[in-house]
Amino acid sequence: MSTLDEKAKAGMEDHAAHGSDAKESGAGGFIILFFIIGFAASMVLGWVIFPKLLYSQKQQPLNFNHALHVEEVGEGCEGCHYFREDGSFSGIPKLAQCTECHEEPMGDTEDEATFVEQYVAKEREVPWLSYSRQPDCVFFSHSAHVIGAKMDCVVCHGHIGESEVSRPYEYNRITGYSRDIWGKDIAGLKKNSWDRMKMDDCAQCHKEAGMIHTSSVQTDRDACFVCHK
Amino acid sequence: MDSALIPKGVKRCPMWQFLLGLGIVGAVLAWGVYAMLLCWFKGLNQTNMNDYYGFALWIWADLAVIALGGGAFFSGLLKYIIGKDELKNIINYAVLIGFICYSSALLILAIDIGQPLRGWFIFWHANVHSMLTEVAFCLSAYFAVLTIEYIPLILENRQLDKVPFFHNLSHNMHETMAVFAATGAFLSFFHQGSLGGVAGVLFGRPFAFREGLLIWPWTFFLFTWSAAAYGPSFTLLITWITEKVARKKLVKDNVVELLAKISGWMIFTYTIAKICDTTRWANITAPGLGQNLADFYTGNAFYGYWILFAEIILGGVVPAIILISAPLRKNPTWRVTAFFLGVMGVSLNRWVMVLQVMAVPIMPFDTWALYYPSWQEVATTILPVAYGIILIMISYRYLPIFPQEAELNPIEEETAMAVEAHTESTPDLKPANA
Amino acid sequence: MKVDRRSFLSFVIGGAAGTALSPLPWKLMDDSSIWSQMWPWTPVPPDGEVVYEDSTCTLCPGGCGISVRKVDSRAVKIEGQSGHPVNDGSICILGLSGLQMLYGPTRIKSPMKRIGERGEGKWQKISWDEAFAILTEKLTDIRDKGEAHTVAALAGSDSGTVPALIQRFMAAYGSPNFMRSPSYRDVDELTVKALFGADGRTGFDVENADYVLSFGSGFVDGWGSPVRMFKAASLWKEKDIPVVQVEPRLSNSAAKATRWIPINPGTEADLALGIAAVMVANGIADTGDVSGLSGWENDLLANYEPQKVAQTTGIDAAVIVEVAKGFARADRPLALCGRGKAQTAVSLRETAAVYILNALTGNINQEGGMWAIPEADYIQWPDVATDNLASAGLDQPRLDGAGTGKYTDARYLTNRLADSVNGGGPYPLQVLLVAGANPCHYLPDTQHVKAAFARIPFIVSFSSFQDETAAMADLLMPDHVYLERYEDVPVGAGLVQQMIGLSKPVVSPQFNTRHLGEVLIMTAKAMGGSIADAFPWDDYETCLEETLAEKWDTLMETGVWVRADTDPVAGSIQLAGLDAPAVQAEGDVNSFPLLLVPYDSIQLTSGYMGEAPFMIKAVSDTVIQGTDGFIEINPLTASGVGLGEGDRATLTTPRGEALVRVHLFEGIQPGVLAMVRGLGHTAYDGYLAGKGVNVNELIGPVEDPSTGFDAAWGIRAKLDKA
Amino acid sequence: MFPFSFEWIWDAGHIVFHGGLWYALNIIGIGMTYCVIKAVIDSAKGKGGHGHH
Amino acid sequence: MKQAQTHGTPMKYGMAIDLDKCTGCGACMVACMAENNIPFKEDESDKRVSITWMRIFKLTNGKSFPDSDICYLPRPCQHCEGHEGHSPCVSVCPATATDYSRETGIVSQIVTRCFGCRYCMGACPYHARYFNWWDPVWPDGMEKYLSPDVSPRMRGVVEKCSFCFHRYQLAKNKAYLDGERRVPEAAYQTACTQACPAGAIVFGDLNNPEHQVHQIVKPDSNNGNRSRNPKAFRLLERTGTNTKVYYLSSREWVRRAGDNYLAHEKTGQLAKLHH
Repeated sequence: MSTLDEKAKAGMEDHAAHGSDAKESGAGGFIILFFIIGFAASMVLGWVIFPKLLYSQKQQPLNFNHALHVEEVGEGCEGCHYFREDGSFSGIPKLAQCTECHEEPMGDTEDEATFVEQYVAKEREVPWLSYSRQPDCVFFSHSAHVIGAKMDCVVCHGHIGESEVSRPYEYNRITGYSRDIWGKDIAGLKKNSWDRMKMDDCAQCHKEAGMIHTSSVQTDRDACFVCHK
Repeated sequence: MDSALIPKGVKRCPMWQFLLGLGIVGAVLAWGVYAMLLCWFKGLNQTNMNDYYGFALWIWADLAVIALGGGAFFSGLLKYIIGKDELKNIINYAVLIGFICYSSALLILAIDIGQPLRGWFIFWHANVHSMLTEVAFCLSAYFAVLTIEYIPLILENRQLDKVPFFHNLSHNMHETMAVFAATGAFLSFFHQGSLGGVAGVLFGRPFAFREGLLIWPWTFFLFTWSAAAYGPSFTLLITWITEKVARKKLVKDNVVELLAKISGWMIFTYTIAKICDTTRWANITAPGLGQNLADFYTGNAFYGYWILFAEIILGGVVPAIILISAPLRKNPTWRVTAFFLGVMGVSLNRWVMVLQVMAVPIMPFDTWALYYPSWQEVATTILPVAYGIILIMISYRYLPIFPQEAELNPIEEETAMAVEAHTESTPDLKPANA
Repeated sequence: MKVDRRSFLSFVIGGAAGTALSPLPWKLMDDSSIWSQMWPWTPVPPDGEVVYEDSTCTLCPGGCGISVRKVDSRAVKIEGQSGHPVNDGSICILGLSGLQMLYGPTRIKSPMKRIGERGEGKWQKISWDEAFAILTEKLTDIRDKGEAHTVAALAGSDSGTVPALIQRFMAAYGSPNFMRSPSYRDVDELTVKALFGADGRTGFDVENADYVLSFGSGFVDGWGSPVRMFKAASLWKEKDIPVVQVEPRLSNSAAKATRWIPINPGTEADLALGIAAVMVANGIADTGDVSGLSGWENDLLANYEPQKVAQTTGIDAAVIVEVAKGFARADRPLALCGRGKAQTAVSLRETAAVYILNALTGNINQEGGMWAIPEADYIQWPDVATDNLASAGLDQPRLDGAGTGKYTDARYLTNRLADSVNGGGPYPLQVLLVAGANPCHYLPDTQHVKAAFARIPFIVSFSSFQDETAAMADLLMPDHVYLERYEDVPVGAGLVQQMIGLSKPVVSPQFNTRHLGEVLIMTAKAMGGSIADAFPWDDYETCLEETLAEKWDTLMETGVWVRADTDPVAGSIQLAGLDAPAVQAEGDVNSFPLLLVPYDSIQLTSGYMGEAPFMIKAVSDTVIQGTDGFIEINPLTASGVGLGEGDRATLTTPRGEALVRVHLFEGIQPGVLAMVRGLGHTAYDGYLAGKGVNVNELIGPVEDPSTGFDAAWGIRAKLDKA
Repeated sequence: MFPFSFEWIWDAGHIVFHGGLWYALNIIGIGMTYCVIKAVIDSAKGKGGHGHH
Repeated sequence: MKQAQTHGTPMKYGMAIDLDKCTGCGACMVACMAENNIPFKEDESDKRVSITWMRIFKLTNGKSFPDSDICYLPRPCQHCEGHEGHSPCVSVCPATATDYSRETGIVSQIVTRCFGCRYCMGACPYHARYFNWWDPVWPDGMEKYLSPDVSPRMRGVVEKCSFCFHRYQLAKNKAYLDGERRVPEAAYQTACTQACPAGAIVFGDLNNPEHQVHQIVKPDSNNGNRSRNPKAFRLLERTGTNTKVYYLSSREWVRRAGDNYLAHEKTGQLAKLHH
């Protein structure tokens, strides 16, 4: 095409361009504003709404008063949560164990009544929801920690022994984990040793325990086959 | 209707033709996608892989496309670092092809792993002793580089370029491209090599195992070298095919011949190295482990000495000679034959380093394991090809891929005028999505 | 307008930035991977308190002690009971698979009555009361018509209280037709009677022998008490004891032997006699325990001198002499008889020959030798007071003709059941009760057997599993499986001492099943009269406890009762049975040039039990591929027919035809084909049904004229490319 | 991948490997940031568009 | 090499399998399946997609009738030590899903970490690693016998023999309770060892002179842990996988079948190890 046309076109387009530039400067403020709105909205979504959606709650089949039992039974936690002869840990007591004392209602609370009627009488196991159940791939040895390392239950389980009511059981809708594993704090931050029970938390403690936990060729930590099955 | 988006001064096929083409290739793509979904939702039982064939067609495809995509980093290296400026006329296409190859590789990997949702473990829980870890990191990082190299190309679309921000962005990216190219070369060197290492480190498998330098087996260097050598050949082959399809010349011969020559010398040197490696392996490495060539190339229905010949002679020596000798190189037929043989050779090499490795029995009482892919595997392997063609079609139509195209194919006045008029009649222009 | 577009863009960018800085994407990524680590459809076995409970395995006659690991109420693993006299902690592939039978989907979960055509598999669940009603009504009708004898019962074995209760029921009811599944025991008992002149069984002191000569006995293929034999075989290795395996095929036992001597199939007796001849000729035989030799010596030396035997057996004369000398000169030599797992009888001639061989070493009832001991008879019940109907019925001859005519010595001739039902019998059979047996799978010429079963008006199956015989039944009254019930387990299986094991309920019954003993007692009571009187016990457990008397406590404590100092039935033998004819393979050589011999594998039960999925999984791909069954063939023979490894071929015998695939095996004599026993099930589920070929459909019974037992060791066959 | 992840060890392998990796990633990151920011500034200066450089 | 000092010398669990005794009965295979919740399909006859941590190979001497001979070879994971724990599979796993323990010498496989790239399967010359091509499905009711000590695997991951490591964990529990530092020999035995009716498998700590396996194998630490027992050999010893499963056979042809040899090489001869 001819150079003349070129010039003409360029001129026209320049014009248009400047026009648009003018508009731009006015729009600048808006643009920033919209950016902030989008930013804020997504932050709220991610930090506030998302956790609410992610976790769901269940109530324990009946209210359990740890404090009272510790006081009544004595022997501290071992009174009910003991080691079997093969070194395995009994965990949440089976009905038979409760029945030893609760053949007849003890005290007149409502929960006591339901417990005796619904479970003891019908010989149905109580479907307790375990706050600190690790996934199936984890092998956790209570004897290694409690007998071997002489650790206190509180380190991992917190002060549940002092609780008078059973708090609701929260679980992750996607993974089915108890919320105690990841911790209440959605950011996964922890203040106490029992706030979180993910692999890194075990690892941290093991690392602090020093040289004996360096059997892994790959990581110089504990080999996988210590806590995994 | 989309002429406003078509680069200035070039002619493109009518919309209906373009859409028809898209439709046909799209159908193939859809087939591949269906197979991909089957693999994701039903699991890898959809494939013919088995416990003897943990790696099969897919991993071969990965290694192959990455080797062929090597043209991108190598021509980038030549242009931006070595300063072979003529290559600017083909670098765009090299980048596009590289981009397609690498995105395909990543997609295939995502299908190949048994637990795609955990794929990120390879980064998060990285084991630095594993060649595959190195592959994953460098591959992803280099893909980022390729994307960076591809973006300015997109921004040069006639309409996008009108947006000042985009214009400046692409401008600046061009300015700093050398840095990216250098990084890309660095990354490529390692992941191409690691892909070679993947087989080379298998000290339990005498067929694959190679000694080497420090932690890197010889295959590490051979793979890098071969990618650099054959990559450009592939770029040129695709260019040639594109020219045939577009029925016009897109890149000047001097450029093609330059790259072809370089490729030729690279292939030549690589082949020498490969021959040395094979000789050492056949006479020292394998016998040291109690095996000799006959154990690897006889006693089964498929893998014979022919594969050695096909890979090294047909796919190595022959194309090398053709591309080195000026008269043969300048003859298009010979040249393209060389490209083709080269591509065949490097693909065959990758095949051997994946599938034959799996096929050879190691325990004396074990048996050869032969395998043929299931249709799902084939479909998912063709999927990226279809995707590549589509991306090329779109890019070629709307982006100034070939700087020399306009000059090589001047268009007559009236058509040009028509295009102009058309453009001006549409003042408010939408971006490329039109 | 432009503003909108750009603002929207910046809104999106801001959103992206915010999201990236929130836990949302990262937690989702983590959680989705955790979700993939605990997919709800991948089971998570509940944890609990672990306890071990000891019992006795009854899946085969071996009588091993088992120790079942339980987590709370679930049984999760069966292991060998350490310290047990039979298996001391070890266990076999079948015993290990027990839980797949206990919890398996092929259990019969409640009483059922047939509503469809026979074998069609259409059933209706019914209550136990209804089941009892149907059974008693049926039996009472027949009995009142004075046809009590037309009811027959087929049990897996005849020892122990449960089979005893069946026998007692038949007696009180008035039928002579109690039968047990055929096995080597038949001919063993008969031969012991013939040679030692008393009732009893043989025992083999394998642990103490110092030279073992096995005539095709699969000592590591399931012969005798399998785990005990495995241990013995290892002991032989440790003590470097010569073990000679005589067999046409390189079986696992042959492979474990120090020497494998291939022999022409069916000529084992000749070899045994040949060896005897060499011993006598060279004066290295110890004739102290043998009477009647003088009268027979000349024939022996004349008919069985090495050259002749070499002719028949295909074994080099020198080898025969060598083996004879090695055998005779050993301190505690032992010769074993009964092919493979000894699940089938062999000819009287062969059995007698081998037993006499043992006698000629002077090692009868000695350490490391062959013993003849009585069965432990602890079941001391008062005789049944039969009423007239019963007495009348009992006076009738047996359907299978055992105990009368030619076959006075035979107690059961179950192999003739089919023939008599198909018209050969003295009277028609109206009702058949089947317990712990699966004749429709393992009796020879199975098609013929099934045809016979189709003719029987009323069949009751007490099986716990949906096996081939249950499929032919009209009424199903499922028994508990061994892990759910009490039962005494008298162990024979070649042990040199009397032994009784005890099965205890390890888990509570999983389904609506009833203990067979219980069912019999209740049926008897329901029928009233003299039948009811014959069953004075309130329930089976009482019956068992009373019967075992003083043994009960021992059994409850240790799970096993052993009597080591058993007196042999007799100290010496009287030569007999040597004039008995050899049993030939059915079919003529011209139209059937090859020989098909079945072989036993420890990986397949080939008995009443169907194979569990685990066992089938362990079976080699040269035995089954998909549903194809394989035959073993020597490469020479194969190339003769133009067949290569894995090729399909049609295998034809006088009794039937089957599509098979060939596995080339250098360990088998040219001209001989071998097919494994136990496959080709038509019942059970997809984990077992339809896999391979049932060799019993290709081989027919061949009666040993001197006993009446089926002594078929193979059949002529031909193979054609398919 | 990060010094705080379980698998990390402060050994030559990790330092060299991840050193190289992070080096590359940083160049890419910084490079892009530079281009973008400069583009923003240039655009604000009214530069660019319609091919006059 | 760093190791669990406070525990004294580390353990090195290994096996000695006597092929003269092994009858190929398959009890070890099934004991393993039952112990480790190994899934099964209706058709398991394609052994290349059949999960058997313990698999029995049938060896033949290649001679023709009647000189032919067979031998069975049970093959668990060989728990290669390679060079200082860098076994073929451990070193290649990109996600650190498989690991070598200096304390027990056991090669672990963590299926929840594995993302199914199958590189380890390519690296293992023994085919001891198996991929879950299908979701594990137990016929109705059979999931009742699943053991809680071993976690069932999901589709899409690699699994293999663990030397029944869970039994070590359980024995360790008991040891803590009894105040013992070490697990006694009898307290930790693999399921296959325990089941084998021929008593062909011996399992224990190769480093512990009191353990039977040590006494049989007599490993020579100055010679790449090769056995001093003339009857003993390891599979593919020349590749330097440095396995912890030793095989015993009095038959030369069997020992020769355990490794690759050039025609002129003597059985048991080692060329220099590469790498």
